[in-house]
Amino acid sequence: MVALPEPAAAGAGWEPFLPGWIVLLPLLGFLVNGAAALLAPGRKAIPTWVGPGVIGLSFLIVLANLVSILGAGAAEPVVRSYWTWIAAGDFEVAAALQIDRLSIVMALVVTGVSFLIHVYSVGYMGADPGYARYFAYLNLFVFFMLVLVLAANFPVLFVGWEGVGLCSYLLIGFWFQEPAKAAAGLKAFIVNRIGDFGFLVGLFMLFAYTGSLNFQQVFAAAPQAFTYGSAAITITTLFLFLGCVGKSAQIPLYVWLPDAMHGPTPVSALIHAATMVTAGVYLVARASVLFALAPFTSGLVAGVGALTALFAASIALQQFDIKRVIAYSTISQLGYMFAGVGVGAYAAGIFHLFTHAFFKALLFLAAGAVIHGLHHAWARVGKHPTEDEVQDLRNMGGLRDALPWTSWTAWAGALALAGIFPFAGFFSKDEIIWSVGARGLTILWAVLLLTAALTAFYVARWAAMTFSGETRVPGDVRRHVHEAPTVMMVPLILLAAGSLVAGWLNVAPGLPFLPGVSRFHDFLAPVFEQAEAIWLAHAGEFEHVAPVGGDEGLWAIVTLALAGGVLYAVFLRVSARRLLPAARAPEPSGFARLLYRKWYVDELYDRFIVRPVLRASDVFWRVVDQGLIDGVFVNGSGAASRAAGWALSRLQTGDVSTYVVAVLVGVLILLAAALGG
Amino acid sequence: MLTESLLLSAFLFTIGVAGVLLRRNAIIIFMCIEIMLNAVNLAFIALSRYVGIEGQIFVFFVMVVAAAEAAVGLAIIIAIFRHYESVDIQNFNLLRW
Amino acid sequence: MLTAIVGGLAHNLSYFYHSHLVLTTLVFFPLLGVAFCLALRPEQARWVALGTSLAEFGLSLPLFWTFRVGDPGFQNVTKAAWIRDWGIAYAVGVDGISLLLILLTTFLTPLAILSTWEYVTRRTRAYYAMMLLLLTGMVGVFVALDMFLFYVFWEIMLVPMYFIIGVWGHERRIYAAMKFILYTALGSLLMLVAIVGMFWLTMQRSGAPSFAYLDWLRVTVPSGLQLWLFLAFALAFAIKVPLVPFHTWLPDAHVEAPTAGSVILAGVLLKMGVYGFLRFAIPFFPNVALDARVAMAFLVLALLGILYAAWVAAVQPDAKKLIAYTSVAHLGFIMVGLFAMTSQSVQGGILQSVNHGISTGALFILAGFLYERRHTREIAAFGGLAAVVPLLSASLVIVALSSIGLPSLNGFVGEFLILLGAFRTHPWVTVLATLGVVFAAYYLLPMVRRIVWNPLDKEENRTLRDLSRRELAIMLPLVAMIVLLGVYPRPFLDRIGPSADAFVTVIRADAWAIEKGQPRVAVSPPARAARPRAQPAQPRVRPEEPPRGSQPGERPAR
Amino acid sequence: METFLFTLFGGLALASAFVVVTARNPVASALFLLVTLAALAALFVLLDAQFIAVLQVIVYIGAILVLFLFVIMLLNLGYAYRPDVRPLPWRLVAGGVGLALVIQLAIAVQPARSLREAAGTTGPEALVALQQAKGVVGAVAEPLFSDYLVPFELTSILLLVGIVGALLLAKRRLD
Repeated sequence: MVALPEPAAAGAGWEPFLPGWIVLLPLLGFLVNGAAALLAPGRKAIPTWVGPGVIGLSFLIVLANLVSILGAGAAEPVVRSYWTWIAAGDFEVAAALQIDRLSIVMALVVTGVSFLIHVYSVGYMGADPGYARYFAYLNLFVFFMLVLVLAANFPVLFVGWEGVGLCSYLLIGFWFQEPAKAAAGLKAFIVNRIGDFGFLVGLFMLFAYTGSLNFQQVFAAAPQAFTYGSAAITITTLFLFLGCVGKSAQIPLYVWLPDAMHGPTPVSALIHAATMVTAGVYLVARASVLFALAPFTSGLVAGVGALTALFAASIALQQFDIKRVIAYSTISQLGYMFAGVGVGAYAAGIFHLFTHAFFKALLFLAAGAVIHGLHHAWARVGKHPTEDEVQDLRNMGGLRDALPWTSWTAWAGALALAGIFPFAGFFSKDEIIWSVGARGLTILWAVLLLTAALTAFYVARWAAMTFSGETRVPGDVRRHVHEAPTVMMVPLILLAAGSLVAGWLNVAPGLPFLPGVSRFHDFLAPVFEQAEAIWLAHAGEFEHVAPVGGDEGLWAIVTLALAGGVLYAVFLRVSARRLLPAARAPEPSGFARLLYRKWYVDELYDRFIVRPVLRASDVFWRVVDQGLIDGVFVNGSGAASRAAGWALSRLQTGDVSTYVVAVLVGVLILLAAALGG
Repeated sequence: MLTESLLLSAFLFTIGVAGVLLRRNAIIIFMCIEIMLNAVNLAFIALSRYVGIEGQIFVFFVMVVAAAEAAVGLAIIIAIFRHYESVDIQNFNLLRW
Repeated sequence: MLTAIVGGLAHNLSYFYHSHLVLTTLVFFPLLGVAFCLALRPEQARWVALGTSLAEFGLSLPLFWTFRVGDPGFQNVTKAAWIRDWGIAYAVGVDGISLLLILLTTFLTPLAILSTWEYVTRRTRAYYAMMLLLLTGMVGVFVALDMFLFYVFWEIMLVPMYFIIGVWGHERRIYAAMKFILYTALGSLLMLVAIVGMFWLTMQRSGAPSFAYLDWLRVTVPSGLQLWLFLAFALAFAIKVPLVPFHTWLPDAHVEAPTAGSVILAGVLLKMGVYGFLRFAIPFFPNVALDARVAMAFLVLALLGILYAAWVAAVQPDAKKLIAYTSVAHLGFIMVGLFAMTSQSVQGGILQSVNHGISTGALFILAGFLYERRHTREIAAFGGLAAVVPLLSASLVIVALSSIGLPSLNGFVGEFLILLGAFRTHPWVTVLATLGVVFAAYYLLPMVRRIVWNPLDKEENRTLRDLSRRELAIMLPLVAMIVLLGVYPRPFLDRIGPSADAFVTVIRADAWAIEKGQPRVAVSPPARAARPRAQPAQPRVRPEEPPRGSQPGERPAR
Repeated sequence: METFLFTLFGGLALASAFVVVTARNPVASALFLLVTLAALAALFVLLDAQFIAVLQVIVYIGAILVLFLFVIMLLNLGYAYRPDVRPLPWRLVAGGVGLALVIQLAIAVQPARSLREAAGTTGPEALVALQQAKGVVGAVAEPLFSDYLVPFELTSILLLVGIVGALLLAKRRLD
């Protein structure tokens, strides 16, 4: 990969370290594993070492770049373009990567978390026949995610954008033998495609107005090309946001994420928690200048975010599948991030994304370890229950003593998610709640507070039903439940440590008794400088008082108390109650059933969108194509000419006299003409 | 004399035509055709007195053609009769598409 | 001694590739193959056909490098009198627009012949002769610069395709072949009328009879007649493209044709329609083509093609018919690019024609492989092939992804350029067209899911054999081109660029000139003297504001 | 005297022609055809076409009519014949067409008088003088063998073709 001599980008002459290789390594991993999958599916050595190894190397390069950025203090982005991809008329776009603080942070999250998950997968997928193919897809996913995060222009970002959609399609439907799983993969891809439609139209508008699609040119030209709050920028950003909604599973395009749980658990951890779903937030952060120029859209982003947070949290309350609870929790937390970036607190949104990656991946992997243990136990006993039965919370309970390490790490993730003090969630989530409140949006602020309580509720219920209380696992099976192998435990522990430490990167100044630390915000400050200036000019400062009075510190304590109280109460109540295993447990009734049935959204979509579209297609085909065009015009004209031919042939009766009469009539006419004329 | 003979020829011709149309017997149709031919001959002869001898020469040729036509026609009728055992022209309906 | 020979050879070769000889040999070389096919024994016929088509491809490939990239006009041009007193000449030439289509034709034909290697058993000699005759016809159409010669090759091309569908097709082949020939013949007869009409116009205008394409470009057609002549040409090409109401021959023709027939039909014959619009219909009558109502009418038809054909494709039980409807949708995209009339959208359209030829050709070849293994085209008959035939499944997934326009594969580049360019002049049409991107996933991926994934529950599917060496030899070049065109389309775009830009600017200049009654500024042969600098700075045309216009868009000359 | 003979033979020809058409028995029609032809021969004599009249009797009546009778006898038509006149609709058609034809021809004939003026100079006398000079047969024969020699020869070929055709068609298939 030869790097073209790059026009001297501004900045302290800081040179990124092998940027091309960050992206190239996972691609090589994909090719090697892909070849191994096709040629020698049996051998596990290559994927085991190549898979995680390639990602580890990439992580080290990103780390090196991070260190060199911190060292050189470079603020300006550096663009490396490798070859001109499309050049037509006055439109020109190169296959180019951009290294700046935001992309390095995102790359760090992507490569870091995925490295741990690759290691974890070695254990989790060890017995699976499609082992090599799994790692090939996972490496391809990391390649596309890095392309998305490191892109220097919108089309290359779109390559990553659709690429990750493709990989999630392949990975959700990884066990393609079961039709449900293949269908879930397809659903994910089509819903993502609806989002991509919005993204594309947004791109076209951007090009029509700014004449280029490179980040540097677009963001430089944006303030001149668009007037603040004008219809053009609002519509452009609305379409871009439609793309984000599709990719980051916000209302109304969130339906694919819960079904994505059909994929293997590490996939859910990587794609549907830490990396892919955050792409939407990354896009809004990257195009912060555009969203800053469109107040209406930013408001909508915050609104949709808050609404999704509440909506998803409500559903999570009544879910019994161990992975689906966390899936809805992810949607909810993404809602938080969108709320943050929607009100202009871009750094806070990214910080929550950063911490969320750790504890959400942790929760998924812990769930994976539990499922892994249970599978082996059931298998040892000789029974093979369906996947839903194994993953049903009502069939678990009291696994604390059987799986000590898993339960401790799971609880660490749960506390972080709930936003309890020492853990990361407390710092990042509260910051978002506070910045929404400081922006004066009282309703959204209240909704987010309520959701914080609901989050504490469902995560406590989740952890309690799994680990504490009286066990509902049949006696003989319980004996065989063992801890996951070390190759799976190490990532768990590291992530647990991460979710403990990550929060301290950025302690909000307003918090009492704590030293104000803003290393994360300062790191990202230059990236959002331009956007925040626009926010400053038009929307004014963040106030220092919550909509209903009280400063940041006060409300931090209130939230902490609220979350901690709810958590502890639910924990006690769930561990004490005698719950029935899934087979005999009654379906929840009343409002709880509405939540259990996920507000019947899937059924509504199916009835009002999927089925009519299919029926319309059928009508189009049968009635219009076959019937109208083919039947009436094409065959119809053929039949008409044949009928005309038949009618004319009736004239020839075969009786000579009729012909004589015809001749005479002719003679008469001629005579009349001759005499008349 | 000219107009009367031409009128007579016209009447004769019409009777011949009516005969061809009305009868189904092939031989009778043939005879009617002969009548029509003679009507035409009469017209020729009537006019030849004024226009010149060519009229009569033409009649001579008409007669030759009539003879040949009668011979071949009757031969055809015999051949068909052998096939259909009748001369009713409604049986000969092959002449159609 | 050796260097002298090599030097001499190199010199001759470079002369050969810069003169018109290469085009003439390209057109008439297959006829040599036809003769040999018919002469030799049936078993040898297929080898002769393969050899000739490969030689043809080898012959045409250097044309790509010897092509003068920056020059929008015609190259390798010649003009030899043929029927002198009617002004009919044997005139050939190639430019940015036709170069890639010729290479696509010579690239696909050997693959098509290879794809029905064991399939054709009866009358093999005639079959391969037909394939080569088809090759001659197609290349002829792309190089012809004389309207009469164009029409001759246009008709030559139809006959072999009719026999290929009619004789070696499947069950309803007679119906399909008849429908195909009637549809296209109707169109081309109408075009003949238009050609004759144009011929008399040139006669009146310049006195001397002439069928030369470049002379016809300079004829200013009386305004009353312009619309009708344009519609006559447009109908013939709309049937070929096919635009929606005229498309029902395509699914039948594809389903019944043997694999090779489908590949060539989808890969090249559909591009004849697009090429026709680009080369004849629009340049001859620029005012009509730029007229807001006419352009919008064709855009609506193309849009209908994208959305309607996508919906119909989704419910097809028969794989080949489904792929046929996808081609109607893809061609809808290309037509949107054409009638949006901006340099990006036209370049995108031409590039997408090549992409479509490769990806849909590959899809048909794969459908052919499935048919050869299970002798059925019903999608329902397959399922879970990924476990049994990994190579076939992998290539089906890759080709399907390129067909629905996954970025980094070839479908995306063309589609992106078309929509990008079209947005500047017709924002609302483009938004609806971009919906086609969603429907692309809606009709193709379910087919892939039902064939490749899903449980392996049918017994016959367990014993399928994977891609043989021959089949691999077909798929590898196709997949390679799919990835190459997706990742590095630069060389192709550079060759299309100048001609497409010239096409757009000249159309606008001509339309303006005709309106003002001045002589037209047609693109004259290479030695072009008075011609405005290749491309007046294309003003960045801001599209009208979709709902509430705030920036006045610069309206192209009406 | 002449007009009387003309009306006599004219009426006779018309009546017998009518009977030919309406007679049920083909033999009767044949015989009445004979009467028609004879009456016409007489009219030819009245119109100074003596040679043609004789020819009419010999060729027409002698040959063609005999041939008819011979064919009727050969096909045994005179016996057990069924009425073969067409039903009413056909009669109306025939009547309609016949009437129209008569009217048309009658109109067509009117200007004959002007024709006669146009040809006034020659009049019937020219014909009689010609016959005086060359004799009744010569008047016809002389132009026949001079101006119209080619058609004359052609008729011989026509007759030959007629004979061969008749023979071939009527011959009983022996194969």
